[in-house]
Amino acid sequence: MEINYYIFLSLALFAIGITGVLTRRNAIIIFMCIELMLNAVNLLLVAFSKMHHLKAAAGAVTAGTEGQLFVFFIMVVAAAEVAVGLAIIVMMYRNIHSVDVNFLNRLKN
Amino acid sequence: MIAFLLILVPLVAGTLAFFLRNGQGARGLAMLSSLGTLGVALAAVLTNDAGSLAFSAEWLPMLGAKFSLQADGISRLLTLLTAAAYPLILASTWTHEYKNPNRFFGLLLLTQAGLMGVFLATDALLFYFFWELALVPVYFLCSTWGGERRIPVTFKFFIYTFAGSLLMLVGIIYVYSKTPDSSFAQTSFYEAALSGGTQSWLFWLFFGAFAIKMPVFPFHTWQPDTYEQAPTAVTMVLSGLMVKMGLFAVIRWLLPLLPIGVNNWAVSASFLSVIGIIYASLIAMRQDDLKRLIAYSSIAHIGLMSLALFAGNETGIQGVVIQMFNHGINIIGLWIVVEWIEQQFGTRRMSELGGIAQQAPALAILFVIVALANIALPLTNGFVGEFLMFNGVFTSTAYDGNYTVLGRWHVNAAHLSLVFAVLAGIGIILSAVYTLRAIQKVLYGNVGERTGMVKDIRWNEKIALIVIVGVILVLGVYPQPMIEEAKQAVFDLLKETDISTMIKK
Amino acid sequence: MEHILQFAWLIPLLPLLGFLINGLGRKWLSKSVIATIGSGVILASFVFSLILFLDVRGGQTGSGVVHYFDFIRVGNIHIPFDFQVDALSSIFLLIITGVGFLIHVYSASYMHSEPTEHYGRYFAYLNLFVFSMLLLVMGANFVVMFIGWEGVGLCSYLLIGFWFKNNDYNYAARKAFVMNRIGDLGFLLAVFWLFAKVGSVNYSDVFSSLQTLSGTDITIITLLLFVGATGKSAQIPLYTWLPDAMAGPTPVSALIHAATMVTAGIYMIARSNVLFTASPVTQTVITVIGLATALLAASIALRQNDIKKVLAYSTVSQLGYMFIALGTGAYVAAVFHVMTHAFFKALLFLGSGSVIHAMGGEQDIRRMGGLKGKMPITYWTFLIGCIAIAGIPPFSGFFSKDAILLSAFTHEGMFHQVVYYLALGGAMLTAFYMFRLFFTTFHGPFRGTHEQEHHLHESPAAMTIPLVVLAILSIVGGWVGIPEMMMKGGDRITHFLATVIPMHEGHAVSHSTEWMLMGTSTALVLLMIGLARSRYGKYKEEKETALGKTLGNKWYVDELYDKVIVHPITSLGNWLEEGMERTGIDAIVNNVGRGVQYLSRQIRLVQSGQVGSYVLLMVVSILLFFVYQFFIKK
Amino acid sequence: MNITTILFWFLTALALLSALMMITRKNPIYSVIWLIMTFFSISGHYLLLNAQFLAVVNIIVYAGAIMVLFLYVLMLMDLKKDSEPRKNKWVKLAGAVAGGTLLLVLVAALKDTDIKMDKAQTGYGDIGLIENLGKALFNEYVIPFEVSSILFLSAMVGAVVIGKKD
Amino acid sequence: MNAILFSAIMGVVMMFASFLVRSSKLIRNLAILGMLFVLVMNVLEMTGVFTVSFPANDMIHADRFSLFFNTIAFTCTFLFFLLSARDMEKVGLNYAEYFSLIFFILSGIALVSSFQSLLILFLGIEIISIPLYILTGSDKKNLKSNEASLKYLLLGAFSTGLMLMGITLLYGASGTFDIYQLIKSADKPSALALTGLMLLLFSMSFKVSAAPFHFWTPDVYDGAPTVFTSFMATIVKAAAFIGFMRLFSGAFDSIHQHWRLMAAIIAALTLFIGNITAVFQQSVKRMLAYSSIAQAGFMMLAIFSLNATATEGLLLYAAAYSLATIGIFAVLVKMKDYTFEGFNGLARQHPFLAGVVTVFLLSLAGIPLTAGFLSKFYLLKATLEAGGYLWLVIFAVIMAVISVYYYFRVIQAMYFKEGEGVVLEAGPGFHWVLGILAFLILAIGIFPNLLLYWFYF
Repeated sequence: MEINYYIFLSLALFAIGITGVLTRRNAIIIFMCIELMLNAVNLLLVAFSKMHHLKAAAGAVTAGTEGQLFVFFIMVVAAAEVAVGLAIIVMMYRNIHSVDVNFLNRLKN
Repeated sequence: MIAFLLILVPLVAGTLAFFLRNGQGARGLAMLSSLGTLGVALAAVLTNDAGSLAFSAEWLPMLGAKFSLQADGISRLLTLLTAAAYPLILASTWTHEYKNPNRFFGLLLLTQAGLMGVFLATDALLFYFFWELALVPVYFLCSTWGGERRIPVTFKFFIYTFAGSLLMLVGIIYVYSKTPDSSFAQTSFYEAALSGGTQSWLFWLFFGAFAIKMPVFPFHTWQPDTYEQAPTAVTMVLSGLMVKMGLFAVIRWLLPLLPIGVNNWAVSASFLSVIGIIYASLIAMRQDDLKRLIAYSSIAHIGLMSLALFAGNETGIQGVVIQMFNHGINIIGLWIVVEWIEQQFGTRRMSELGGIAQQAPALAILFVIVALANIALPLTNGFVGEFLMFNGVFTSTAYDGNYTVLGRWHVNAAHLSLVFAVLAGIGIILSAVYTLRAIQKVLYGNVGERTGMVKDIRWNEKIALIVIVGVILVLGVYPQPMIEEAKQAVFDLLKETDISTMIKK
Repeated sequence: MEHILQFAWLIPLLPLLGFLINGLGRKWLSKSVIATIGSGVILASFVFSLILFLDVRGGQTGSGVVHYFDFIRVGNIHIPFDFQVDALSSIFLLIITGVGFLIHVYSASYMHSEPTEHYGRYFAYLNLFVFSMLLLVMGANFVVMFIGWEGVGLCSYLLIGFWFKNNDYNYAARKAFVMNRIGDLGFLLAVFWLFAKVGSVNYSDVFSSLQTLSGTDITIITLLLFVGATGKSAQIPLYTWLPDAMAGPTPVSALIHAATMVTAGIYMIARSNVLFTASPVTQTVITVIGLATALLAASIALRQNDIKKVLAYSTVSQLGYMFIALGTGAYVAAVFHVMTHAFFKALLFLGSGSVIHAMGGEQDIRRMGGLKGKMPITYWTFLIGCIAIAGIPPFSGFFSKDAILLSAFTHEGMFHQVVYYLALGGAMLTAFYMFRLFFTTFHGPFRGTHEQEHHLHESPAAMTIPLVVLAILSIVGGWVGIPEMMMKGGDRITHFLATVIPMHEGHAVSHSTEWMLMGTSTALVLLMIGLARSRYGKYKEEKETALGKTLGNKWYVDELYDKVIVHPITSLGNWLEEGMERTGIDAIVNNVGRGVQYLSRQIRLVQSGQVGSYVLLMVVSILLFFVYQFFIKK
Repeated sequence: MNITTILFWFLTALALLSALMMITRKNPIYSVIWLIMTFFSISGHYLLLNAQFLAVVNIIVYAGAIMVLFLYVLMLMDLKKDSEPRKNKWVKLAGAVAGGTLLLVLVAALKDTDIKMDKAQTGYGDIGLIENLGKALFNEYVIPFEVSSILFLSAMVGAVVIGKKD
Repeated sequence: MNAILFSAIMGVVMMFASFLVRSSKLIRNLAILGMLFVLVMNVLEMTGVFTVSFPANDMIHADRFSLFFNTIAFTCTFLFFLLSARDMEKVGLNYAEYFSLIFFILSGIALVSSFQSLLILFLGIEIISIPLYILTGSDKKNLKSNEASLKYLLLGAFSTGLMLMGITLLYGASGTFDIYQLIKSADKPSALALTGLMLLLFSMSFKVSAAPFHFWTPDVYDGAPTVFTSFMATIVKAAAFIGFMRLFSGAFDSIHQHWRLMAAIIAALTLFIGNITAVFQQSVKRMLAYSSIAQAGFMMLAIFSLNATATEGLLLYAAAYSLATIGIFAVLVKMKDYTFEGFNGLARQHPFLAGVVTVFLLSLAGIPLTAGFLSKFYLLKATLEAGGYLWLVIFAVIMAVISVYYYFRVIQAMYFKEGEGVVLEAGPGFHWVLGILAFLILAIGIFPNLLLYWFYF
């Protein structure tokens, strides 16, 4: 497939993720939207990885691996982040019984 | 080494003073130190050994900044003024009680160190360091020991001057980046390759800072309030010494540095100065508070000095150099009187005073002489400086081009010098008006409620005033030694500022 | 005879010493010591001056310039501290020290009621004044002259405000100083102009480089110098300080505001006669101003009731005459009149002082009268003074005034004819108001209080002796200037001054014309005296006419100045502080600060605390950056 | 139109659709389900790109572990369907417009890059196989791999800090 | 690479200490000693004495720049421990864990300061961020702390997304993650690379809290426990800047004309918002948060100019800013009242504290004789040398003037206002360390060579 299609698809998913962050108030959903953004990135990385693999000289059999490994690390990080993030959200919920980010307004100005 | 000592002595003594528990001891230390500094400054004036007047040490090699000091004639006069002023200030305020005297005197001495540094530094970065170093202690002095509105007033003063100096810093860095050898040394600065256009805008970065410090109209509004609110000893330092920083900086860091810029803007700067003279004099005429009156009077005097600076000829600059010294001495004398009045009567309002001459004849005589020096009466020191400055302005060829006033009258440069001289002369007349008014309101007339039971000035104020009056008269009758002292420096300066012989067009 | 000149510095130095001794020792010295020192130094100066004068007359002093030290030497500016003792200055030296000495002696008695401290102060000031005046006269260049010039202004200020408890007096003192300063600025500018064009202010250099100066330059320089002179010598428009200066002690008025200081302007112009002669424009201006001043002051003097005020306006008027002389090129006549005026005006002032002394401080002539019998010496000497000023031969005033009128007359042209006739009219007015004063004061019934009448007495010898000496001088002083026509070898003063003021061969009028002029003026003056006697011989109230009121109020010139100059300046000052400083410049500075605070309050609202808005703002910023980078930037 | 192309477009449409559904559903549970749906379609893309390892990991880690965690938290909190109060519709509109515009701008910026005609290798190419990735990971990428252990340790400590009862 | 390894090891050690050691004093001393150990190890590597090296495959490159920065950061952390370790105990029960997290962060800092591959940058930043989310929320009962933590998490994760997209686009354009090969020619980069660059610029701006990506900063700094704010605002921010600098000077220097204006705008905006908003704050803590934005604006000038002076200047600035801010926060932690009024009369009650705080504030305001001045000086110089952006320099200077306003408000409160100036008790050691901080600031301010010498030799 032409790489452009992957770029557009991935940008679209990324933008949907951003839109979600902008329009939702539930902290968990926002967090999920961010995960969607990460997945969009992952998809694009894999596509680029395969593109570079295709473009690389015949002898370079490992060309493009780094892209896919990066995706692997992103997943690792995402997992850790989600763990911590959900812990924080739960802590928050324990205190105010809500996950609405609009209630996060003690700190301002 | 002498040059270095001038900074070192007050610096060390100032730091020491902080650790003294005993207030009187701190005062004594301050006096001792300033007498020592005075001795050093006298030695600097008397010595012929050029080597001992310069000092240089490595400081920031990778920036090309050195700890280099050099006392040329102009510096020597100003360091002498600084050194001489301190014992006078300390003596005249000897009986004044300060809380936390150790801090007070410590800060006062640190200020002196900063002032000395400004007058001596031949490295632009070092100059900037001292420029600020002199300011910070003053901020604390005024804010801690000042009058009722001291905090906001001092703050305004600080921010105002700090803004100016930061802009100057930009200018310094810019010039530095254009120096042939990436150095902050004065000589390299003078050789910096700056085009005429560049000099034009750089001029305002530098002059802005200096104008605020002096202060020149319309950058002066911090000054009356600050003088009014500061403790009198600090006001003396501010008005007697600190404003000289601005003037001196123009001499050392503006005229030779940006000759084309100066040439382009001389008329504008002169106009500001002249407006300042008239403006401040007119306002001074209606002041009731003595401190404010002297503050505005000082603005007017500084305006004349700045006017003469931009005249750019030997007479004018010599006049400024002399007048810097004289104005410093004279205004300290005035403040001593004001301080005494405030201590005695608890007011500085002239409308509540009067008839002091009957009760305190010694004060009256000394005050009158100082005031007469303030209005530049011949045979006082004030006359010599103002005479030379006027002459410099009058014969100046620094004003270029033709100007059209209100679209009708065409003024060309030759006439400008006359216009400036006449306007500044009106300032002289006005100075007589407000100074004499002050004398009359304070000294003459009948005694009022407040002024009835008053003793004459005490020994410490008397000594200080007598010394001042002595200087006023001696320098008024025989100013030539002072002129000789600065001659070479002024000569060198004019060589640097002569744009007709310059390559760096 | 260099050796005598070398001691010229003693002449001013002695009064300076007197000033220092009296000034510093006023608390410890007794009055007699103070008076002795004060007068003694002047006497010593007088003796030295006399020696010098004789030397000058003997032609032994050459140029008379003696160098002491360099006052200022900067670049092309070189101001030596030099004295110049020549014919002109030596005459003035004599007048200053001579009349000065007499007035010192007079003061010793006149001021005796003052406390010792102030007594000492008084003599110190007086000595300082003499010092400054001597400096003015002896200086060999314009700057040294200027030093003295301002110095006398200062002393005048100090002495007018001598009784400093009275705020009116202080105000008068300030007014005098400031008006002088206005003139001084003109002087100073002239000095600068000289520096710029000639490069030197030494008399010898300036006068010898006349050819190198353009006509415009000369006119400007002379006009500026004349501005200086109008201040010091109380000419229109700067004359109003002099009548007010009568606030000072009467001997001061006699010395400073009649005999010496106010003639400084005449001295200066006479000194620079070379310059002034070269500028006809300036000469015309001087003539007009002098004439106007003479007439204006004389008219005001007609309706003044304060004895000293009358004399003050008379002084202004007489100074106007001197300027007429200067304007018409009769420098010698001017100097001559300075001398005679010094004698008779000092006499009149001292006489009035004696009267005031006797009247216990009363100065209003309407409350006097009939003093003739009580104070004979004062009466007679005062009469001599009046005759001298009125200009009746052979009293001194006659000769000097005649010389002035003659010089106006000898010039051709309509203008000078008018000047002559108006000046003559002025002389008539002079005679009238002087004798009005005389008759009102000394004749008629006594109109004061009983106590005053009781206390009326002739003044002590220390006061009357100077009166007598001055009276004699008022009579004989004019004889040095008796026209050659009247006496062979007369007009010695012109010959004496010839080294300084070149004798010019003007249109010599025929002797018969000159006789006729003298006769006319004498007759007219006598007529006026007669009129005055008939009107004021027996006192009666003056009627309130519009003109009289205007004259009594001095043509409302003070009020005019107040409205046109003083008031606008003070309101400008007010406006500058209130309108400009507070609500203008300073407000801008402060508003910058307030603006920052306001901005701060507004901008912090962006920090709303809402995560959503944060993200939105970030996304919008990113959008803007992208749009800029990809679609706007080229 | 070969099968790869058809699959690509199908998976693309599915991914976009489910992503849109995810952000528009009121009920958080539905959102989670739709997100998992998105992940599956992305995994499908991975398979299409012959990145088998990532496809599997994506399912296991993302769709499996992470999303289950989300679901678990949501259920723990027992958020009602309409627990999310209505957000101001202008704010929503602004958010949507901003997101849409960003997409537009990015697409417009990137539509004409110099690699637009390059192809991503679909269907074959073996770098995405576990064997190859494993070799790279434990040879060249061993340092980042170890470093990620620090990340996990810190996340673990952090979770303890946050979760432990005071 | 000693730094990465040993700080991670210390993290693990502290992790174990959390359940092996009960005595908080012992934990504290262990942490301080451990810090010293890590510092020494780093210095040993810097001086070439002892290095644990592992095959990094060009992903990590510990050069002098990074080692030197590590030294600065570790020294600051060490001082921070000495000053504030005691106060961490008050935050919550997990004393050892806090230290553990901080050590992990330091490990991340060492990664960020020495990365060569974008992968390591990403991992490093995450290793820094994730423990910070925790530390921010560590005051679990405090709603502000909770809120700050969640905001930080959401916004931080969002910016991570942006950063990853940027990295991906760059990878697409170049096929590598090695920063030195990202951009191969100085020609105009492709739209892909440029977009990637911009996204990296934005996300790094977020990490260093540069406007308009700064919004999290005031809230998070304000909400977090003050001890951790101190750490976050200084060492972490400096590290983020070092990473920023390393990335942009390594990768994008050759095409700087394509992004320089954006950097200038970001710098100017940051200066503007930071300084202006700080003016009106009532709480010193929040003021310091805005001040840290303002200071970030100055440091952005280094990113903007990217020349030798900028590198030195950034190091100097990092040191100066960190030392001063740590000092102020250490005192602030001891205060009862965080508002400006809380400082009233401090000089009378505690002259020494007031004195050192004044030194810190003067340094932040950039008054000569303090390190703050020279670091500002360096950055202004660097910007001028970059050429063509005089307005930026002048703008920065004007903003520096405004900064005086709010810094001096504290000085005014301490010296010129009447008040109690309540301070919780603090031992003599505390004073000594503060004194050392002040001394360091002055010493660097007068002789910056003391510091920069190590950078070159």
